[in-house]
Amino acid sequence: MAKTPAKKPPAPVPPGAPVAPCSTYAGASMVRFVDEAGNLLAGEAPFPDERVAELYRHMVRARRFDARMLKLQRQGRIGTFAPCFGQEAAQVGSIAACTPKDWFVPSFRELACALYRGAPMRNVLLYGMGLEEGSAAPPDARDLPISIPVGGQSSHAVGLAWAMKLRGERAGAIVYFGDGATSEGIVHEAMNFAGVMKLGVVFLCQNNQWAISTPRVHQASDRPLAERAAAYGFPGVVVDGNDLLAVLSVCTEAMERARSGGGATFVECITYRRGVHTTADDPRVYRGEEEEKAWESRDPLDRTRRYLEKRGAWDAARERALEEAVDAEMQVEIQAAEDYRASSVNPLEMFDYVYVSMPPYLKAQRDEAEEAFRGRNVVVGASAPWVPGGAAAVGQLEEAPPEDAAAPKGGAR
Amino acid sequence: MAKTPAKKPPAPVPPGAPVAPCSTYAGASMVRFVDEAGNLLAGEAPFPDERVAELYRHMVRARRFDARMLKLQRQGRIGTFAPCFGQEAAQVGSIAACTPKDWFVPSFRELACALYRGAPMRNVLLYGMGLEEGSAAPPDARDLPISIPVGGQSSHAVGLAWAMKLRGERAGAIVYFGDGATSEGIVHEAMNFAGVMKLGVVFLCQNNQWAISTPRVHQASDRPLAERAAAYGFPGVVVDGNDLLAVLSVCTEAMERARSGGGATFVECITYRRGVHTTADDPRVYRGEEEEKAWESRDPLDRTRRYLEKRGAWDAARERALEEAVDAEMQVEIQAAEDYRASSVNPLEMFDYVYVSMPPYLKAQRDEAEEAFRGRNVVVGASAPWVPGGAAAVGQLEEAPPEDAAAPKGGAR
Amino acid sequence: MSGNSVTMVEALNRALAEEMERDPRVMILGEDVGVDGGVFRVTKGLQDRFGKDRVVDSPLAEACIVGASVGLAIGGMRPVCEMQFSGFMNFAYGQIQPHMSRFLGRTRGGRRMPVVVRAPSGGGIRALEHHCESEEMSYVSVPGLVVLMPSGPRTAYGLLKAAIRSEEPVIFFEPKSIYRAFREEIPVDGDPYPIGKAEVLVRGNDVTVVTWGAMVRKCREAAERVAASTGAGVEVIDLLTLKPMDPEAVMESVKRTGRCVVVHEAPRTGGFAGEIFARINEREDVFYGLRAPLARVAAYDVPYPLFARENAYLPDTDRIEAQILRTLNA
Amino acid sequence: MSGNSVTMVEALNRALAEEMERDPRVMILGEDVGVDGGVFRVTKGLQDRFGKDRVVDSPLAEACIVGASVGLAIGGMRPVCEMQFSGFMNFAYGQIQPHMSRFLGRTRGGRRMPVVVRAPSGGGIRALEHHCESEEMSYVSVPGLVVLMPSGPRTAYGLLKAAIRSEEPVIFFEPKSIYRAFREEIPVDGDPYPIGKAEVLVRGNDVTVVTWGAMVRKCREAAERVAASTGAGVEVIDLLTLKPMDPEAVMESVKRTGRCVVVHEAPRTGGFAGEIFARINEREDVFYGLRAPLARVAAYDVPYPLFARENAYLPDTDRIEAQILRTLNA
Ligand SMILES: Cc1ncc(C[n+]2csc(CCOP(=O)(O)OP(=O)(O)O)c2C)c(N)n1
Ligand SMILES: Cc1ncc(C[n+]2csc(CCOP(=O)(O)OP(=O)(O)O)c2C)c(N)n1
Ligand SMILES: [Mg+2]
Ligand SMILES: [Mg+2]
Repeated sequence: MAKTPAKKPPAPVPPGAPVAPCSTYAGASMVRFVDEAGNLLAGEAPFPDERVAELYRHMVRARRFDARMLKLQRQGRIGTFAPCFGQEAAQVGSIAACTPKDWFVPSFRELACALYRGAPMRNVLLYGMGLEEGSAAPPDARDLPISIPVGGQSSHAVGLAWAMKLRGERAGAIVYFGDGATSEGIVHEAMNFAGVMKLGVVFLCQNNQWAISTPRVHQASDRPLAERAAAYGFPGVVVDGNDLLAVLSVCTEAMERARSGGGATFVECITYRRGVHTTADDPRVYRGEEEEKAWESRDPLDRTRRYLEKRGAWDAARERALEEAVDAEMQVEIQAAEDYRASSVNPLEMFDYVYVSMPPYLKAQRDEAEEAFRGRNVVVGASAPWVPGGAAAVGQLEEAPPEDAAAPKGGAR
Repeated sequence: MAKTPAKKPPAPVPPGAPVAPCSTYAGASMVRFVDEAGNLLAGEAPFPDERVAELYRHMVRARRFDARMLKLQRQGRIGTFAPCFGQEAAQVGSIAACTPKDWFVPSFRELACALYRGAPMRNVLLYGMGLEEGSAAPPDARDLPISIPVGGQSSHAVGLAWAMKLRGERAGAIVYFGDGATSEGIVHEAMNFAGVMKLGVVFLCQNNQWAISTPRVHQASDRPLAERAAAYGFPGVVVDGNDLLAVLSVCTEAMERARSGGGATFVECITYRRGVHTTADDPRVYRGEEEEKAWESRDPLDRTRRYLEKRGAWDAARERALEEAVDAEMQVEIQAAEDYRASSVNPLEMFDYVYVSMPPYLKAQRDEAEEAFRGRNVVVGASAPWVPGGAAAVGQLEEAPPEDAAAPKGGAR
Repeated sequence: MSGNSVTMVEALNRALAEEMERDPRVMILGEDVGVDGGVFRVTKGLQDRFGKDRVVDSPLAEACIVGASVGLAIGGMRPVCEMQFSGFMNFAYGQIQPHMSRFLGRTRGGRRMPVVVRAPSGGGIRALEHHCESEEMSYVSVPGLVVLMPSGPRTAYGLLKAAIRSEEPVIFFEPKSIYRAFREEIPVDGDPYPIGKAEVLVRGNDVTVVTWGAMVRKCREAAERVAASTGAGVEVIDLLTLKPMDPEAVMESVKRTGRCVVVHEAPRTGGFAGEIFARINEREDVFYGLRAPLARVAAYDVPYPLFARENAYLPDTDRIEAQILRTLNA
Repeated sequence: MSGNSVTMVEALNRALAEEMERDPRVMILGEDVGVDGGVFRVTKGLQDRFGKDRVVDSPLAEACIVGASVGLAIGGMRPVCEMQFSGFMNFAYGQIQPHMSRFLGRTRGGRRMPVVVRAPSGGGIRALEHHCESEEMSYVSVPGLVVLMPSGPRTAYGLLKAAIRSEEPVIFFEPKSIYRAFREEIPVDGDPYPIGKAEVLVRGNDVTVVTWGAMVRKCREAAERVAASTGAGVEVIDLLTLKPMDPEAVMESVKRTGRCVVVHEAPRTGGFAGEIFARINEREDVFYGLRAPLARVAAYDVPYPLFARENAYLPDTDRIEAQILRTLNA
C-alpha cells in the first residue's frame, strides 16, 4: 500500500521492520531513513547536518519544556496538560516542512510544533494556567489555537487550503490529529472535501498507538490508517514517526505538493505517546511497562542524537550548552507567566471577546459581575483579589492601559 | 480494487464495460451477469428461472406503484415523494438476499425493498399523505422506518448487527444509502465500527450518479466508493446495479457472511435515478436528456424481462396479467388509504407517542388542543372537521375504540 | 408589481448578488447551491454570474461545510454557507458551537469569524419529516453567535446584507413558509438592516404581542381581528434579532401595556418565550406594571408531525387570537 | 464511614452493576469505559466483572456511539452509553434529536428506545476548554427525551436505575464537580428514584429557590446563610428531572412564598429558568400570588472561560445569597 512520494531527498527504505508491538502493520511498507542506532539505512545523507542539528535543538527544547510543564502541573502551578513526550520527531519533522505562509492547524498535543512556530513559552504556560491570554493569536501568524474536540480542526484546514487556492497564494495547510481522531466523522468529511476539491492539505496523523486507554486495535481495522487516503484520491504514506529524517522528507514533499496545487496527502507517523495522555491520566491502568520500555529504545531524540554524533555534528558539550540555554529560557518565561498571573488578572475580560463590540445586555452583566467581584479573589491561582484598574503588563502580554487609571492599584507582582 | 466475493453462484464477469457515462470508474472491475440485451455473459444461469421471475414481478409491482405515487402527488393526493424509478434491480436484488430475520434499514428511496418486505401499499400511501399511521411498525417485522437525515441510519444497522451478534442470532443487517450519503461523517463512523468489531452489516450503496443536483464527480474523488471498504478491513464490491442477477449474487454472499460472523461488506450498485430526486425536484435544471436516454437503454426491468423471455420464462401475457393484478391491488389500497384519511383522522394522536405514558403537562396540552380543534378541520386532506370519538377503522389501521364512546359521532366516511 | 416588488426568495438572492458584487471575498457554498440554485432557488443564477469558484456545490456533509467555512473565514474569505434545511444543521452543531462561535474569544480577538450560515427553517409547507423544525433555541443559547430571523422580503434583504458584512458568525434562519408568500418593495443597493433592532409593526396600548419569523403575519392577522372585535390596541413587535438580544422595544411596550403575549413556532418547552419573560422579570419597572400573566403561544411539545397534522401542531391565527383575548381579559 | 456511604462516582458504579446483574440486556459502551473504567472511573471494574461483550471500549465517535445504541436498543439490548464529556455530546446531536428521541413516535409506539446517554456535565474542576459546559437546554427542548440530573450519590443511584429501566431515551447528566465531593448512604439493591419527581430539600415560607445538579449544594449553603442572617424561611427545591417536567412542587411552593429564584449553571440567556418562569405565569393561582419579580442566578452569557476565570463565571454562594436577599426585599 502507501505510495511513497519521497523522491528527493533520496533513500527511503521500504519496507522497514515493523517498529511497533502495538502497530499491527506487519508487511506494510513504512518510510524509514535512520535506524534506532542512528545509522543511515541507505544512500547519502538527505539533509545537511546543520539542518538536522537545528531540528534536534528544537526537539530537545520541546522535550525539556514538556517535562517542565508536567512538573509544574504536579506542583499545582498549571492545570491539565497533554505532553508530547516521545512524539518530537513526528512533530518537528513535519512542522519544519512548512513555511511561515503555510497554515499550522494543531490538535492539543503539538507543543513541539507550537514552539517551533515561535509560540512564546509564556503563552503556553498561561494557557496551562487557564488564562485565555495564552492563546492570543498574533494577527500575522498562520497558526491556529489548540483545538480540543477531537478531529474538528481537520475541516478548518480544508477551509484554509481552499482559501489559499482561491486567493492564489502558494501556501498549504498542515493539520494534526491522532489515531483516535480518525474514527470521527468530521475527519472523513474533511478528507473527502480535500480529495474531491484537490486542496493542499497535509493530514498529519500521529498514530501514537493509544487514544487515552483505547489501543489502536480497538480503534480501527488492522489496515494502515494511511491506506484510507487512496479512495479519497490522494496519496497516503506510512512513515516511521520517530525517524526525524523520514518525517521531514515525506512532509517536505507533501507540503510542496500542497503548495503547488497537487492536492492533499495523508501522512501516518508511527510513533508512541511515551507519557500520560494528559496529567489527568494514569497509563498503568491500561498498558504495561514492557511496551513502554520497548518504545523507550526507539526514542526519537536518542536516535537523532546518535545519528548526529556518528556524523560528528553533535557532542555532549553541545548537548549541555543547549540544555542550559533552554533551562535559562524556561526560568525567565515561567517567571513572566507567574508574574502575570499574580498581577491582578482581570476576570472581567471574559466579556470582552464574545462579540466584536459588546452588546448592552452583556455590558450590563459585566457591570453586575464587576460589582460581584470587587475585592474578592475570583481568579484561580491569583495571589490577591482582583481590583479594577490593577491590570498587569508582562512583555508581549501587555494589556491596554486600565480604563480607569484613578482606580486603586493592587495585586501582588 | 474491489474484491469480488461472489463465488457461488458462479460467473461474475470482471471487468465489465464501463456502464455509466456519469460513473468515472473506467478500468475498475464491476460484477455483471447479464448484458443490456438480456444475455447471460458467461456460465450457467446462477438462479432458477422461477426465482428470477418472482423477483421480476416484485420489480414490476414496485415500478407501477412508484409511477402511481408520482401521479397521485401530481394530483395533490399525496405529498412529497422520492421515486425509486430505475433502481429496482439494485433494491429487489439486494433485499431478496435477506431473510425475514435480517434487519432492513432503509433510507428514504427504498420503495421496492419495502414492498418486497411486505409493507402494505396503504401504509406507503398514508405516509405519503403525511399520516404517521403509515410508518407504524409491526412488532415482529425487522424493518426500520424511512430515515430521512442522510446517512444516519447506517449507525442503526451497526447497532442491530451488534445486537444480533451479542444475542447469538444468525441474522445480519442491510443498510441502504446513496452516493451522496458517503460524504457524511456518520457513514464513515459506522463503517469503521463495523470493520473493527467485525459486525454483520451490508452497506448497500446505490450510486445513482446524483445527490439531488450534485453529480457523483462533485461528491467524491474518482475512485470507486466501494474502494473505501478495504481500509476498514472488509471487502468492497462494485456491481452493476441494473443487473438483478449480479446484485442478487453479490448480496447473497455478503448477507451470508454477515449472518455467519464474517463481518461487513460494502456493495456499490452502479445505477441511475431515472426520475426526479423527489417530487419537489426538477432534473432538467441540472442534467441533460442525452444522459437520461443513455440510462433508459440500461433499464433494469427491460434487461430482466429480456433475460427471462430469452429463457422462455416470461411473455407478454404474463406481463399483462401481472400489470392487471398490480393495478387491481393499487385500486383497493388507494381507496383504503383515502377512506382512512377521510374518516375523521384524529389530530390529537400526535400527543400519544411522545412518551410511553403521557406526562401531565402533555396531557394538559392535549386537552388544550382538543378544545382548540373542536369542530375545525385541522387535518390536511381531511374532508371534514375532526370530531372526538369519530375515529376510523380501516383494515390493519384500525384504531383503539374511542375513549369516550358517548361523545358525538361525526366525520365523513 | 414593480420590478422591485419581490418575494423573500428574490430579496435574499438580490442581497447575495449585491454583496458578492461589492466584496470579492464573499462566496457561497453548500449542497445544491450552484447549478440548481438551492432547493428553494435562493442562490439561483449566482453561479452563472459569479463563477464556480464563488458559488460552490459542496459534498453532502453539513459539519464540513461549516468547518470549511470557519477555515475559509480565517483564510480571508467571507463564506455564506447554506444548510439545506435547519433540521440538518444539527449535524454541524459540533462545528458551530465549539468552533465557529468561539474563535474570536479563543484567540482574544485575533480571529474574526465573518461566516453566515443560512438555513430555511420552520414548517407550514407540507414537507417531509425533519424539514419543518424551528431550531432557534439551540443557537440562541450559544454565546458568541448572532441569530437572525427575517419576516419578509424587506427584512430578509436588509438583515442578510448586515449578516454578510458582520465580523461575527451569524445563523440566519429563513422562515420557509413565507419564501414566496408575499411581495414587498426593496431598494437597489439598499442598506443593511441593523442587527439588534426589533421593529414595532402595529402600535397599541393594551397588549404587546412579541414574535418573529413566519409568525409575524399570523400575529398581525390575530391583532387585527382582536382590534376589530374589541377595539383593544394590540401592539405587535417583530424581534428580527434573536441573539444578541436587547429587547428595549419589548420593554418599552410592555411597560406601557402591562400585558404581553409571545408567539413562536418552536415547541413550547424551552422556547424563546421563557427568555423574554425572564428579561421582563429582570426589569422591575416593567414587572411591577404587569396587569396579567405573561403568556405564550407555541407549537405543542411533540415532535413536528408529518404534514397531515402540521396545521394542528403549529400556532395559528385562531390560537393566537384566543390567547390575546385571554390576556386582555385576565 | 459505612460501606454504603459512597461518593457519587461509586453510587453510579453501583447502580450500573446492580442493573447489569439484574438484566442481562443492559450493556455499556463508550470511549475508555472498559479497561480504564471511564475517565472519571464511573464504570471501573465493570468490564472485569461483566466481560468485554457487555462493557465495550468503542472507537472515538460520539455520533456512532449513540447511533449504534439506537440500533442495539431496537435489537433487544438496553445500552447505557457514555459521552466522555457533555461538551462532546454535540457531535451526537444528529443522532439524539432526529433519531433517538423520535423512534417511538415514528413507529407509532412500535419501537421503544431504552437507551441511556450518560454525560459528565458542568464545570468547577479546573478542566480544559469544552470540558465544563452545561448543555441541558439543547436536550430539554427536544420532545421525546427524558433529561435527568442528580445532585449527589443518593439521587444519582436512584435516578440512574430509573433511567436504565425506562423504555424512553434518557439523557443523564452527571455534575462532575460533585463526583467525589461528598458521601451519602445508599441501599444495596435499592429502588429507582421516580423520574419526574422533584425534591423539597429545605422547607421555608418566604422564598422558593429552584435548582438542580451541582448548584443544589451552593443553594443550600446560600439558603442557610440567608436564614441565619435574616431569619427568613428559604425553601430549596431540587428538580432532578428536567424533562418531561411537571413542576408541581415548584408551583405549590411559589404559591406559598410568592417569591422565586431559579439557579442554574448554564448561561443565563436561553437557560431553563425562563421555562420555569413561563410555567409559573401559566398558573394563574401562582402568578397572582407573586410578591416579587421572578429572578435567576446563572452563568454569564459568555463562553465557558478557561479555568483561571471559572470561579468568576459560575454562580457561587455569594451571588446566590445576594439574589435571595434582593428577592426577599423586593
Ligand atoms: C470529540 C471529542 N471526544 C472526546 C474527547 C476526549 N478526548 C480527548 S483526547 C482523546 C483521545 C484522542 O486520541 P488520539 O486522537 O489518538 O490523540 P492522542 O491523544 O493520542 O494524541 C479523547 C477521547 C474530545 N476531546 N473530543
Ligand atoms: C443530513 C441531510 N442533509 C441534507 C438532506 C437533504 N437531502 C435529501 S436527499 C439528498 C441527496 C441524497 O443523495 P444520495 O445519498 O445520493 O441519495 P439519492 O437521493 O440519490 O437516493 C439531500 C441533500 C438530508 N435529507 N439530510
Ligand atoms: Mg493517539
Ligand atoms: Mg444518489
